[in-house]
Amino acid sequence: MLTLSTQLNTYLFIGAMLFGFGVFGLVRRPSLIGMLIAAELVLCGASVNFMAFNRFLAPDPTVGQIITLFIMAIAAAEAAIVMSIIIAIYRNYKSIETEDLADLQG
Amino acid sequence: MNLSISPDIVPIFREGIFFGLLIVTVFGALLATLAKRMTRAILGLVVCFIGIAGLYFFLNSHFVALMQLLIYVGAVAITICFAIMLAQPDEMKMAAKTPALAGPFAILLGGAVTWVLASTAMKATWMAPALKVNEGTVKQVGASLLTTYSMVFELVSIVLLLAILGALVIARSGRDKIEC
Amino acid sequence: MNKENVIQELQALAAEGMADQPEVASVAAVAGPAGEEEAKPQTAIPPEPRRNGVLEVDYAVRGVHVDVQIQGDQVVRAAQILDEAGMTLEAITGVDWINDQELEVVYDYSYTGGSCFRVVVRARISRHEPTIPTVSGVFPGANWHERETFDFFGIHFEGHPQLEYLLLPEDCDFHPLLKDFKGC
Amino acid sequence: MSSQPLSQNQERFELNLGPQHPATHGVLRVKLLMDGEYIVDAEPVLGYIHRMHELMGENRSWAQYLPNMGRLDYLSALSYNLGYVELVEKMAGIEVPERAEYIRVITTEMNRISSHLLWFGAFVLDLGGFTPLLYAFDDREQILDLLEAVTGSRLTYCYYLFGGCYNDVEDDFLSGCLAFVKRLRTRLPMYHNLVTKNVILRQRLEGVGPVSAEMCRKYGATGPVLRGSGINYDLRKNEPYSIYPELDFDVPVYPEGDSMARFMVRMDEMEQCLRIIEQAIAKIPEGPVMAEKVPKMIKPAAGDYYHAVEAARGTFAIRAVSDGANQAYRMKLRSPTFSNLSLFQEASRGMLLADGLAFMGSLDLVIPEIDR
Amino acid sequence: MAGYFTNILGGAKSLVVGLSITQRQFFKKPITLQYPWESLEMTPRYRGHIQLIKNAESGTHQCISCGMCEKSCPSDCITIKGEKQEGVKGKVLVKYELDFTKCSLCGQCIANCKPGAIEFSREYNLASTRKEDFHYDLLKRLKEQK
Amino acid sequence: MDLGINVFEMVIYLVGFIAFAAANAAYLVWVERKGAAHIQRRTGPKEVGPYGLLQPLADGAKLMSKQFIIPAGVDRPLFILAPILTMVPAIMIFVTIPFSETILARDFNIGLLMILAFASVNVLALLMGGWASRNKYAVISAARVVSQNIAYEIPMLIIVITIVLISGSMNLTEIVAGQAGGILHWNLLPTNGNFLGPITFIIFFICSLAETNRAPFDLGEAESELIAGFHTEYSSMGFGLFFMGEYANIVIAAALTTILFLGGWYSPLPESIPYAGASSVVWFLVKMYLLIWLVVLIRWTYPRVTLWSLLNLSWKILIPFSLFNLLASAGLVKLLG
Repeated sequence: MLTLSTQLNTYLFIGAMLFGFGVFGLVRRPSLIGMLIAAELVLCGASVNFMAFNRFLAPDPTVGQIITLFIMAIAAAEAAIVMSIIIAIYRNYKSIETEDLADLQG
Repeated sequence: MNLSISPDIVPIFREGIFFGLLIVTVFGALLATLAKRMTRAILGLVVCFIGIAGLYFFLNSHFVALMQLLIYVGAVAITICFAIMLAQPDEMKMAAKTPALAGPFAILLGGAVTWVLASTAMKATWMAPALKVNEGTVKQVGASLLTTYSMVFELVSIVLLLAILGALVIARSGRDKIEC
Repeated sequence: MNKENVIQELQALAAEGMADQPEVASVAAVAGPAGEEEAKPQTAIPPEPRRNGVLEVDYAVRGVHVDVQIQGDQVVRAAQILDEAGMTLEAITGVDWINDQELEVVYDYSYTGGSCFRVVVRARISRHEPTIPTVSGVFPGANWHERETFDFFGIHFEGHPQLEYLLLPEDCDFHPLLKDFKGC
Repeated sequence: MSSQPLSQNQERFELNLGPQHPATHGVLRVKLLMDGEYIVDAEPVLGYIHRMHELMGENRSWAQYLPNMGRLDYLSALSYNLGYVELVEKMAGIEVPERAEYIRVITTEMNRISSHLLWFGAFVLDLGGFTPLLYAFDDREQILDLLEAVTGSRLTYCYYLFGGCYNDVEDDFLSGCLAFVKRLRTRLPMYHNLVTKNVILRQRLEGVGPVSAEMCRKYGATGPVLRGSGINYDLRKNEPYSIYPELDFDVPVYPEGDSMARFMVRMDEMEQCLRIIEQAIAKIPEGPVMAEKVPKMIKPAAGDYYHAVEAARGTFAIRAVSDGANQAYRMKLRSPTFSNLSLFQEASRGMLLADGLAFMGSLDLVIPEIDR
Repeated sequence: MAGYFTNILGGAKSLVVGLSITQRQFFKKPITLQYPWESLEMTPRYRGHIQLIKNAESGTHQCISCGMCEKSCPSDCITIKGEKQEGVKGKVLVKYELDFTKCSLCGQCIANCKPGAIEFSREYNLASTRKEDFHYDLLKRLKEQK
Repeated sequence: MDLGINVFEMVIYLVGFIAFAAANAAYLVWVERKGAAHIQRRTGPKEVGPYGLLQPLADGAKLMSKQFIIPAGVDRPLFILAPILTMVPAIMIFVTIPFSETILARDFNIGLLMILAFASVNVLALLMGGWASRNKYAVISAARVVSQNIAYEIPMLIIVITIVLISGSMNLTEIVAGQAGGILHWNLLPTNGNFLGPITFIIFFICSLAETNRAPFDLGEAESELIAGFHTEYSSMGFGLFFMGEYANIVIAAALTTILFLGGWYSPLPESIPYAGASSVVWFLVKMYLLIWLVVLIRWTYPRVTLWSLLNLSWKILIPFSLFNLLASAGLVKLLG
């Protein structure tokens, strides 16, 4: 009987995949929003890893959960900030594609 | 909380649901990264989040699973949706103007990261702890959040506060009064 | 508001436009019941167009107190005089005097600040080249009334901000209240 | 809009309000330029039910044009009828018996109440409250029943004739009117409790859509809009016609100029209408309702004539040019809401969409009258 | 600060008053009439389409075919035709048609009818999918009327 | 968690809840129409069945037989998914609601959180539906709904935290059990030890009205401004699902209010009184439907608020009050031990 749900490796693999997708999207996406979405995936990948270790390996199973909760808080903060930046940039440049934002380079 | 798996549940049923969740998660992630339209990408992200919430459920932390729904689906996804609505009302026009090299490079990089992480995870031998300090229930999470991790907790709240204020400042600055 | 002042100013204005008239009209001819003057039975249309000038007409019969006829290019000044007096532009319309080959633009002014006082200002313009300056700069409310008059009579209000069809469809090419309009 | 920098323009979008939109009461279309929820520019587009009433006036005899009046403002048709018959009576020098004048005033004021009641309901409906509409309809139905018993129709009345009224009224009608006055006196406090005092309604109306007295003057706004801006101008007082000088009533005036002021003007006006009806019924004399000598063919002396009456929505005026024939040479209808609506574009700038609609509702539009 | 609380309290009070009014209305009887099953009686002056008045004695109408109604109608809905007939004084009405689709019920025809031969009917249950159903032959209608 | 419950039992509960949600949606429409009619002195539906009782079925049949029109240019998958996404979480929530001590599908430890988590998905569905429709009215409506829901989630969560603080549990059954023993022990009343009970209740009730997009907070589908808001473009069962979702959410909100404030399935009378004092599901339903009636009555009484006064109400009145309430309650709990 294949019991995927009770194996640590399954979760770690999923976490790695999500992380990989996130990196892939970060590089590939031309627009800020696409990058934001990819970044959320990266964070999720990390969270899944934490949760998996928390479940299977950690002596204190609260730690992973707490770290995941913190990641969520950071993700929410990030989303809010990125959204406001996107809006501000859009106002000034009429575009949110990274190509068009060359002016922002210091 | 009974952590043990009851004998009378049909394991195949359980595994089937789990497998479905895996597929949903991966499908969502794929959609989120590959979809041409941003709204589809958001949909993918939401699907992925729901899948991950399911995974957390299987990892026996319902609290985090529900928080995942509440925060990611209920707040982050909506925020991103809003960003799209505000900044890209004309999304049909928005072709994926990916730079020529970005695609292959992205695949290479993403693949490499996945491979490295996954292979490390698979190869490593993980050792289960001898004993668990606690069960990881909501109560215990709450307790350690306010004792051991209280400093981090405070820091995170400050970060959130600053993020909200910063977001307001940035988003408002460009907006003048309505001129007619 | 001083009614006498307004009337005097309007008289002065009308007198200015008198030069264009072939013969001097009687200024401020107090026409008792205006009916007497114009009631010529059986004649379909008064044979002679009225001369420019200010008439104080019988309110009980005509519904207005002062009847002013001026040159087409003086309507803005008339509007300014009446605006300063605190009067309201109630309506703008046209009348097609096809026998004289003239169009008349009629401005109805009333006073909303106190006792009733109504002034009608009219100007006759050529039927072939119906243009008259807009008063919408003085009374923004004239905007729609002028557009409506443009719809119905094809009178061009020079300087109007948006002289488009208001009530008629935007692709129509006729002016229904002209007397030679034959239906469509 | 051309003066706007490009960056400002792109966040704006156009929204078509109407011609089929629940809040535009028929077929008004408003081209809105929106910045999010804010109205940047609102241009009313008219003419969807334009019927060229003015041309009809030139093709029909004076008497035949009478039924057209009920089709202008179908909610207060009798005010328009009254304006027209008084104009023609003035032109042709017809004397109207006193009883007919009283009947005219009673029926016109009843019609004004019914118009205001419908406006009240529809206005609250615009604001999202459905129930007051039906309470108002309940009362309005009483008026319609009473008027139907007299005039024979319920909405597009054609009751007045040159020189009097189509038929006499019975005592049943008069007592019914008195009963209605009594009834509405008890209902109005209920409306005030249910609607006027409601905190949500007050928040939606107070300070919304301020129209200054100067703006009213510049745009030629009349009626409750003008009185809601603090100007005491009511043709029934300022330019008395019919038997209004013999009746004692007040003109409600509110100086704020916002939607609430217009709301209150109309609500108070209903009470004044009740007073007028009561007095008129007390004073109504016996006698004929039709003048003795009314010529079959009315041929007024040539010239032009102007007559204005206070309709439910403001000054309704007719400028008739006669060339001595049996029909008008030119018939100009000056409708109040046409002018009232024309200030919408300027006054609605920078408003919220919801406030814009509340403001539009407070102008009390009847589209057939605007389009004519 | 006091204003803040009085505003809230006053607002809350107005809301409660509103609720009590609607709740009281809820317990009252409906005032509507269920139309197809019950209907109000039409008032005597109700204006339906016009019809010829039947004289109780002679059993016929009083129209003298003068054509005043036809002429006074603003929208040309009436068509009448009178004929000279042997042994009868004046004209005899042979056709009286009403195109009700155009009628605006203004009553000009009735007001202008010297002999008082026409009146408003009290028909209000009129419905059809065809325009022709509203072209009435009033003479025929008079004959069918009992 | 005990995953070992019978699968069949679960299926039965699921079917039962879907049926309950659907029946409630259908008959609440009837109640709403009939109630509105009588408030307005009309009779309402009366032709189909006695008192129009079969009207909902006729309506349902009509809705189902209509064509589901997908306008050109909409975002098809989102457009189709959105109505489903409103209905599914609503049914999921029913799983956690304890209707009585015995009638409940799952006794969740953190049931309250689960309800809030799933309820937040609803907003996303409305946003997606509005956005996918590619209709300007729908987009405006979606934006309104989201800002409204976010604004009211804050006081609602604070109030929920207050209740959790008082009850010491996020388990719905335990929250109800804490209110046993007659009306005086309900969280609603100050006699429960928390003198701010009524204010808490009122704030929560207002928030639940706003969260379910009910009048006077129905800005999302303000028919006189936005035609029908986010579901302007929906027809047939797409519209039907939105509609059912709305009513299911009302039922959930009322049930949650009953649980949190009105003592759930406990009788308002002391238990010593025979029959009337006994706790049963009947009491739960009575309280719930009374609340729903209040919601209906409110809808047919008040005009709609504007966006700004809505947000002002939340930020200037409800949030300060609920924060103060939380502080005071925490102090009380600390003091009273």
